[in-house]
Amino acid sequence: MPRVVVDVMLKPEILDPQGQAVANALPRLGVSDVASVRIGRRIEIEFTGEPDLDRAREIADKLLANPVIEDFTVHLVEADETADARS
Amino acid sequence: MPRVVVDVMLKPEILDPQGQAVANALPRLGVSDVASVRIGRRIEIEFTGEPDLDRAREIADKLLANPVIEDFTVHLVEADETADARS
Amino acid sequence: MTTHPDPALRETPGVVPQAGPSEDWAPGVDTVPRAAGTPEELQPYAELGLRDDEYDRIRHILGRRPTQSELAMYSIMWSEHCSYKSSKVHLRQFGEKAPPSDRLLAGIGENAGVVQVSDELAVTFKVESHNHPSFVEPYQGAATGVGGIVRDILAMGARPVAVMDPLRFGAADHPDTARVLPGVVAGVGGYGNCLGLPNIGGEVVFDPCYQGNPLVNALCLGVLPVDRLQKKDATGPGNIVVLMGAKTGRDGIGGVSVLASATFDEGSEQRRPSVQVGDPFMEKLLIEACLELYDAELVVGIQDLGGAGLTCALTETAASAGTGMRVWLERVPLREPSMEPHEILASESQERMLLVVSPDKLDAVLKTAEKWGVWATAIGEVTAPSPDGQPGRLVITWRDQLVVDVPPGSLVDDGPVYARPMREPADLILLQADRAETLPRPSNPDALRETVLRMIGSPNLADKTWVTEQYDRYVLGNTVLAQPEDSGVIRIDERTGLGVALSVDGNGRYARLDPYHGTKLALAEAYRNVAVTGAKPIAVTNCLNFGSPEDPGVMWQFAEAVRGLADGCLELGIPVTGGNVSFYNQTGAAAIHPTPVVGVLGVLDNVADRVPMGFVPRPAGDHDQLF
Amino acid sequence: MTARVGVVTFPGSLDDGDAARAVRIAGAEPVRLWHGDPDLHGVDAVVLPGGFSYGDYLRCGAIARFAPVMGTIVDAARGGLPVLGICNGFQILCEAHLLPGALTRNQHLHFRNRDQVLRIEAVGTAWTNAFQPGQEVLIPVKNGEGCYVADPATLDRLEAEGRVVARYVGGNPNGSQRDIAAITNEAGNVVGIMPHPEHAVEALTGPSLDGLGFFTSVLKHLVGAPA
Ligand SMILES: Nc1ncnc2c1ncn2[C@@H]1O[C@H](COP(=O)(O)OP(=O)(O)O)[C@@H](O)[C@H]1O
Repeated sequence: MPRVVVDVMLKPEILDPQGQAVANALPRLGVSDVASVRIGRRIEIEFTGEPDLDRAREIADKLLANPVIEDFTVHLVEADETADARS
Repeated sequence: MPRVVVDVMLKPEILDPQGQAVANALPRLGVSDVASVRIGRRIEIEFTGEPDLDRAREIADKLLANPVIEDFTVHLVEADETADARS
Repeated sequence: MTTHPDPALRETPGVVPQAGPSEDWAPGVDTVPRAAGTPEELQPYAELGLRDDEYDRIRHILGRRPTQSELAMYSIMWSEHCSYKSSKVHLRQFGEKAPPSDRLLAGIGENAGVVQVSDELAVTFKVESHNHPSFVEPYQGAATGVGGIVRDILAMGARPVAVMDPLRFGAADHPDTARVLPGVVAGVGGYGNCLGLPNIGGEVVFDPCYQGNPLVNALCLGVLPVDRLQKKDATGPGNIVVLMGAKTGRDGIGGVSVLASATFDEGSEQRRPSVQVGDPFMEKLLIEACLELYDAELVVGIQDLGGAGLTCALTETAASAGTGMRVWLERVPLREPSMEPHEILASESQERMLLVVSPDKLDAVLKTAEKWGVWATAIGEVTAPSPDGQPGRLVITWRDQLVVDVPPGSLVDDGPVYARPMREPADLILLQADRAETLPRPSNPDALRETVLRMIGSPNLADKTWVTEQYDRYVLGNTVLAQPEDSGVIRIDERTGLGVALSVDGNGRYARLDPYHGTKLALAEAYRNVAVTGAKPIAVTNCLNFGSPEDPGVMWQFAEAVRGLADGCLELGIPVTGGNVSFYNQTGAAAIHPTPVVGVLGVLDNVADRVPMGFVPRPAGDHDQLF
Repeated sequence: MTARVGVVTFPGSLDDGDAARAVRIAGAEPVRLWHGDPDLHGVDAVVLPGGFSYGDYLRCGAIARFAPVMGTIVDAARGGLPVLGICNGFQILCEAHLLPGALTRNQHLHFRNRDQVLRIEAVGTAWTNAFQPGQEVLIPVKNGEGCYVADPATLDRLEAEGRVVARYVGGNPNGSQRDIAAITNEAGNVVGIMPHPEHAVEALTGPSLDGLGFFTSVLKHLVGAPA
């Protein structure tokens, strides 16, 4: 069953301390070629019937993202691209 | 500049209280056709040079995900698909 | 008979299938008739941790081989963790040597000891370990450790009002400590803060012996009106058995995964996580729902679901009442529909309670659950003891198939008990010979200065604010003393000012040198810490963290520690009211230092009279401090 | 007649009992309000208490905003009802757009609980009229997501209109922009504050009695307010 994925990221002008903390930790792992890390949320929605992008957009707009600080995008994925089936 | 995106999701059999709380709240927004919501993290990594998928995978494995409870996938995106340029 | 958190999504009431179990063998499910007909079938009891003689005993009790589900249940209930099979013979001393007390409303053997502190009020407290899970997944391990002990306290009828967290980690500068410590602290804080329980103290200790085996102990304190004390007994045949709280998933069933039926594919191992994930929000709702049920006198018996999940809750509630129980397992709300009966029985999913409810109160119970947004489902009923006076049986069906038919007491009370071999560790004499007097001492001002600086800079003496700032100490508005005081002090009655003081202490290095006196010292330290606040110490709890009981040296340490605590309590005249044993704390063959952690609780008639550590101007004008 | 101050309980509210106690100590009658009940039962003011409503999952306050009681409160607040949001309550007020900006993860990424000095900068609000301008108070702060952010234009407007109610002094505990600890709406009846005045109302349990001022302020305000 395909799912709708909503990606929510902090707006670029909002400081992301979590991403920064990860970026700062990388040199200790021997990684020095990373310029920046940003951390957001990935929300996978499964509908009872057909996946509904418009409905998902509406949910994202009302609830999943706070437009004051966040942007979101919405897209469909096939089930085998989602959490169930990862390498 | 293309970025590497790491999607980290709880393994399907692991309780996702966050997703559950959101799913339970939806009926109050008038949404009744959602079967389940799972919430994970989306991490956007920008490299100083060429984006490096293998390196990203290594970072994810060591730092971004706990393999005991989480799975991750790694893929490349063009800059205009990422947070900077959203509708 | 199920309430869904959201009325809009509530299912139509299910009809309890009243028909008896079918005699047919269902494909894929190991039923009682099938077990009776296939006595030779090989079972993976050894992989489940059962010895040959233990397995034989199960067959003897049942008069046949156990079904898969029964085997899972026995393996869990007869494990060290649930049966206390190695520690029982020693722990008896706590009861035997306990001074007589008319304050003790519930003692060892209950979910937590309950001590009366005024005509109207009683308190309950207990400390428990969650060591292994906290190494694997520090945040969730620590979080669910807090969640588990809180449910123990809740099950006694108490409102949880405070937590404490004695923690032990490997060397402060070891890279893995940088993974474990922040995760554990965030987990303790994440769960406790979200439940609204002030954290009023604990310990942070670093020692290389805990490198591969950190100790995460959690203590919870609860308060109840004396007449709200709850029992776990599933009394009253015909009463309904209700499962309340979160749905059941495959949490923490790694142990019984060898029972996976052949239909499971290669990847199935992956589907059986040994880690539990906590949902403190659900637990907060569960607390409020339970307290409302107690106040309305809607439950006959209640038990939390902890380590052994439904298996433990069903067998203990039935066994302690001598009744039987009939359970329809398919009625348990599942997170994953594909779960098999033995998985449902073994699941350690968090935030669940088992209630025994009289049929006329069932509606009111379901309504309360619905009000607080938690699931509540009637999954079975209490049945009568057999006419010959023998206790009843626990009978469980799964989609009309009989999968369990056991005497509940055989899982709870008739488990194996071992007097394991003990031997003083061979290196102890050497260790003890290395006396403090023989150590080099600073002999000039420079050396003294260097020693003082080294001590001040040592992680074990350093300021713990980085940890304690992550904990809410103010919530509930009754915290009179907390970090960095010697004891936490909580007001439990705003009207009278009645309060309690609590301290937890332990010292693995002392206990390693001399487990008997080391344990007494831990007790004495906690006792002193409570006494200096001005409180009168009245009760003791403890968490005994040790290596493998199969190692005679460890077993000796354990026996000595228990003897020390029991003797110390006898001398001080206060009873041990409960506690927890955690064995197998070791990395390979190397055990941790024996680490008994002792909690002492004291009463203050008026918390306004407490004595803090620092100088405090008193209204009367005199300043005093106790050392 | 004693003022009646409502304290809302959401699933996951934790400091609701403390807020009710503070209201009582200040001399008013606390009235417990339930998230699922849109009726405000005729209260004269409302406190949205601290805690982890709905587990603080997704974003703090994001789900609570949709509770039936919030619909009524939003309308009543626009009509002048005094509303104080403490910590999680502040987050809910921002999510409900009664206050501008948002509260994000503390910059050091940890939950932090400490006794904090604040400077009260706006004393014209319904909840701070008992203080002197510039008065410094000591109040516990405890949060994981208390970092106040807004776009520069919004911040400038808040400053220009005197709507920054309190600022952190002697160290910013969460990275809030311009050290903001509390703000108010244009009318001054709605205040959101990150630290916890309800934990500083008793000598025995708080670091000071400074928190009481917030609760006595609203009583003063109500006496002065036209009925
Ligand atoms: N893990 C912890 N959780 C809560 N409080 C803690 C923790 N560790 C230490 N504390 C508290 O910090 C204070 C100082 O601890 P510690 O340095 O061990 O002091 P002491 O050795 O004097 O008891 C005490 O109040 C103690 O209860």
